[in-house]
Amino acid sequence: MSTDLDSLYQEIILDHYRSPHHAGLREPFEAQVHHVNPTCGDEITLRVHLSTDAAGDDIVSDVSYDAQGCSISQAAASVMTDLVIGKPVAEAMKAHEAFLELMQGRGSVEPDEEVLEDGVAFAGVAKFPARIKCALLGWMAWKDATVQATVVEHVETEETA
Amino acid sequence: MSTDLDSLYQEIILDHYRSPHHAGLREPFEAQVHHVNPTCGDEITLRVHLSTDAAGDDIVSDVSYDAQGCSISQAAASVMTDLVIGKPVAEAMKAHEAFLELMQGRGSVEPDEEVLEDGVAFAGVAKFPARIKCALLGWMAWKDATVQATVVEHVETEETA
Amino acid sequence: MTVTQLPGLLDGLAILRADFPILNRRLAGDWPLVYLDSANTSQKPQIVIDTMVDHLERRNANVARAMHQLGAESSEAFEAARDKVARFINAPSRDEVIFTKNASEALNLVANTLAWAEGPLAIGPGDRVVITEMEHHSNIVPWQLLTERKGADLRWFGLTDDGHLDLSNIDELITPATKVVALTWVSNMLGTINPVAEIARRAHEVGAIVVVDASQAAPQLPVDVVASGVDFLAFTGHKVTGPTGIGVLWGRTELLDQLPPFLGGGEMIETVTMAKSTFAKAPHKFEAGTPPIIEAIGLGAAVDYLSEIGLDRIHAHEQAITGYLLEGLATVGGVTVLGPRNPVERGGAVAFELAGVHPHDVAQLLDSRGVAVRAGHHCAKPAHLRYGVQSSTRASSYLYTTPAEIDALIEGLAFTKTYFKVG
Amino acid sequence: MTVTQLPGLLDGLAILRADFPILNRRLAGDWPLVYLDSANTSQKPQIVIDTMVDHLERRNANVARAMHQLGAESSEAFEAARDKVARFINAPSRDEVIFTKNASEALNLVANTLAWAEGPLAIGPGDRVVITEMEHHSNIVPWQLLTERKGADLRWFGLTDDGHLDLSNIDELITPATKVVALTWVSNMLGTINPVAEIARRAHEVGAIVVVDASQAAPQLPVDVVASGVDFLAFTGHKVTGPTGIGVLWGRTELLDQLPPFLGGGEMIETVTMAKSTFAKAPHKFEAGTPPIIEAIGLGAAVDYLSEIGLDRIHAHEQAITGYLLEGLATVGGVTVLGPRNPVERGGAVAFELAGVHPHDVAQLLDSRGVAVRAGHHCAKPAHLRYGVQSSTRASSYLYTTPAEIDALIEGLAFTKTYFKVG
Ligand SMILES: Cc1ncc(COP(=O)(O)O)c(C=O)c1O
Ligand SMILES: Cc1ncc(COP(=O)(O)O)c(C=O)c1O
Repeated sequence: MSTDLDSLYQEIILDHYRSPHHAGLREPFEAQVHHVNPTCGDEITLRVHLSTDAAGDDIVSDVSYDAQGCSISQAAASVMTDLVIGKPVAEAMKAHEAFLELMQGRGSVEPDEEVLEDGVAFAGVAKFPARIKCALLGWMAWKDATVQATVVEHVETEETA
Repeated sequence: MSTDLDSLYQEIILDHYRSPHHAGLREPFEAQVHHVNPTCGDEITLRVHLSTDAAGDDIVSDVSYDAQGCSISQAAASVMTDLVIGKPVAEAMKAHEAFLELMQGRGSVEPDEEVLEDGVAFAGVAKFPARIKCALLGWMAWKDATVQATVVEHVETEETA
Repeated sequence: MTVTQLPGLLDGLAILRADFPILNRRLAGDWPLVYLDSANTSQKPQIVIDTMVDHLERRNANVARAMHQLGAESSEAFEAARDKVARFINAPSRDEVIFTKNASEALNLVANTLAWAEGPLAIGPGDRVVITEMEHHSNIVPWQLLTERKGADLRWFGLTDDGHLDLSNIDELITPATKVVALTWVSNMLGTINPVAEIARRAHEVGAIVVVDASQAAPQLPVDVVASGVDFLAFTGHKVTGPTGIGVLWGRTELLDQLPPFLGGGEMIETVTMAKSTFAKAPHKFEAGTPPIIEAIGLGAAVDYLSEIGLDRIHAHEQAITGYLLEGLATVGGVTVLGPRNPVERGGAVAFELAGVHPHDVAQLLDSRGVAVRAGHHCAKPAHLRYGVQSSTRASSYLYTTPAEIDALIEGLAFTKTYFKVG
Repeated sequence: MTVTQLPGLLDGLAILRADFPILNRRLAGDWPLVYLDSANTSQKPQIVIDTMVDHLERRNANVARAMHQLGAESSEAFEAARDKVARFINAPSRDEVIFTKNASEALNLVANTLAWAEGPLAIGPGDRVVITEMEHHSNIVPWQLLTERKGADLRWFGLTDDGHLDLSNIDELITPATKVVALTWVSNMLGTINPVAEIARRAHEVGAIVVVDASQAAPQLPVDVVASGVDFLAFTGHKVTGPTGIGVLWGRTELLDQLPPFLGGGEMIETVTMAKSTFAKAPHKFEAGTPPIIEAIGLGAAVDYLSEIGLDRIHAHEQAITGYLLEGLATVGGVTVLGPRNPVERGGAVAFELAGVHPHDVAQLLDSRGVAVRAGHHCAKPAHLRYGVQSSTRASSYLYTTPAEIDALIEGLAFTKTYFKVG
């Protein structure tokens, strides 16, 4: 049994769980969302701060959050921030898609370490259907907030244009 | 099979069905009710006329009705009028109870011909659960109308007293 | 006189019948069961029964909320059933498939949430709901309750003498005041197949919502919610070879999102505090409490069973049997069929009168020979009234019905006439 | 360390366990199933499964409306189930027993019909509905929707630190403005058994209606609707060893007669015309459409099964197991039990926290050893909030639970602590 358990609770996951990266709520931010896993009650409040680089592309400048939840949901949020902060939104969205694909692959998807880095540790989660929602909670919140922030930004751009 | 069928469709029943007694709606009456078998749509409109005999007891002077329905429900209404018209209400109610008991006895109740007369022909119906409601439609309407008529009468008696 | 081949009849009918254990049942007097009451409820193939038993004996657990292995297996089977149903009706999204307890609840769900809706979907005085005179009570009473409670008007399409919707006054019925048009795809009494897509098109021109009762269509026609162009579609598990206790409401996401919740409770919430709750998205928003888990799983097996045979082939079979039945009835003197005479215009439920014998008595005589039909108003009192009859006898076939069973019915009717000395 | 005898334990537990086929299930890693999630849904004895299968394979037909032999057999079995349920809760009349799809629908039925009620039962501004902070969402959300929609006030009993209802302000809560008091008999999270009869007495003094959620009581206590003095009582089939898709609402005839119908459709009518319908009497008035026939029949077999064992004995068994469980949890460092510590004050569901490990992770570790428990808010978010916890782990026993299974849980918790390096 422990093999299966160990494939779920990879050391990397437990490390992120014990000392989550980028935790806490910070300023500035363009969008804040609150997501809940209705089944178990896990919650996350998450803020996104975007900026524009020289080429005019949106960059994820900061993602800050306050999360209550299990090891998987907390670690996934932590890994997610590592993956998206500092990246162009378009590239971060690709990581999001790759992670989603990994989770929905029922254990048959081979994760790409280039794209997912520490996120590859979650490959084992895909074999535990009940935990997939845990791993996705932070990612879904991030995507929602980023979409909102992008809209805000573009409205502002239009207004000032 | 025909034996079972014949126990349901006794000749007496078919006779009453073909030429129902006391059919039609007549005056005078103290109460009129409309009863429906919601399952199949059989309907009866029934009137009761009561009078008081020398001893001060309520007598069923007339029961008139307009019924749409199957052989069993039509014949049962016809037999019922034969049984109750001219009788003291109390005695007619006894016949009602005896008929009810026969119907609910699942074929195990031996009917009393003294009380039920042609009604004994319905003994076979008790073995066909789906038809019991048919046989009871007219009887239930009569009871309802009689209770209403009795109340009306007593209110009137009180008012004139 | 027995015919064993008719064009359109399902191949291997005898083998297919072996899927249905009840068809071996012998009744009083050792008559074999001739089940011609499938429009009332269908019989169940072994695969549906076995799927439910296997779940109960090996995997039973609550869904969604249970995270253990049994819970995961149960949730997976339950949600797979939703996928199967979505495929069965070609739903654009599985999240548009809501499990209810039967078709009646599905139709009430729409009417009740409209009663509490605010904004563009709200219904009030001056607004109109249009139904038809051939509806099942389950597609009449919810709209009567809605319009009465909200002070709106209820109108309806009448029927032609030959059992079709009378569409001659469609422009008077479907006007900008019309908020909802609710109609049956196939009548359970007349058998009529209605031009649902055409009516939906007209209703959409005035911005009305189209609610279709597919209780009789789903068992016997290919149902495609996209092609039909409707907004809501309801059907019931027990008529598509599935169990009782389960029905389906399909609705377009945009509309489901605008409707308030139906019943409140577990599973339909996002978060709850004592003062205030927020709600999950469809389908969960409309599925309060523990869902009919075993029943959904049984329904999934049922729609897969039907799809494997093919709804086109089932439809052809029903039309072949119905044609044969109509021909047979024509040979019995004194029979008047209600609804279209042409099998192509109708489904496999044929209601008729037999002169001089009340439908109860017809059904009783047939039953004494093992032939099960329905007698009464079939929950369609207004349609009976329209044709001046109080009740009728209805024979309804399904994919397991054989021409020999129709012969048994026709012989039974001859026997009935002799017994009651008519004709 | 395994105990096989505890005072109160059911005699012949090993034989009784053989009634439940799923208890032979082996899970991943060949661990035997240790099912401690019975408050979520109970497992089913063979007799319940077989009764449903027998009906499906031999007697399946629609009820009430079908007059043929199968229809008569089906109607008889269905209505016999109503009799069984009436006996199970000591209902004065079988016509007071309404079949719903689950407990949630039963509770919503009361709230929704009150929303449309006229006359003395009508609820409006200034009126008050009182619930409690330990309710399941299914007994919170319907009352939130009702009071919001009708402009009435929602109030609630708070909870004491030791998991009981705080009745200290009962006179402020139950006043002449109080129209409904709705509460659970046994909490599904805290396990607390509430003084239902006493609260009903107080509520009746001000003329309020008392609605009791017996979802957790019916499986494990003798439930007597007369002795408890309540007006409405709801429970759900799948928690009393019956199938999903069926629930029960019992209500006093005088009140059922005053309420308007719930859903509209087949079976609940007296007569229907296009313009207007009239309705049948209870229970049919509240049972629109084809009822959950197979499910009611399964439920009938289930309540007979429980009654044969005896609810007193089941209650004693639950208390013995719960006592043993509480003792076991006390030996695991870092465990905090939510709700009463005394097994006599509670039912067989024990929610707890394990310091340093999230309930999901506890449940996952237990699951890896075949021990099935529930983790989350158990549809009781407000009660969790009251005790400052976001979620908890819940172990819930039933009549088939053995002391050895409790041992497996306790060992699993020790393993969990080791795995997560806590304590
Ligand atoms: C106390 C309580 N009330 C209500 C319910 C709801 O039951 P159901 O989900 O079957 O409607 C439950 C179980 O989930 C419960 O434990
Ligand atoms: C056309 C039609 N609509 C609705 C229904 C209602 O289905 P249910 O009784 O399963 O809710 C039926 C069957 O009874 C039907 O034939």
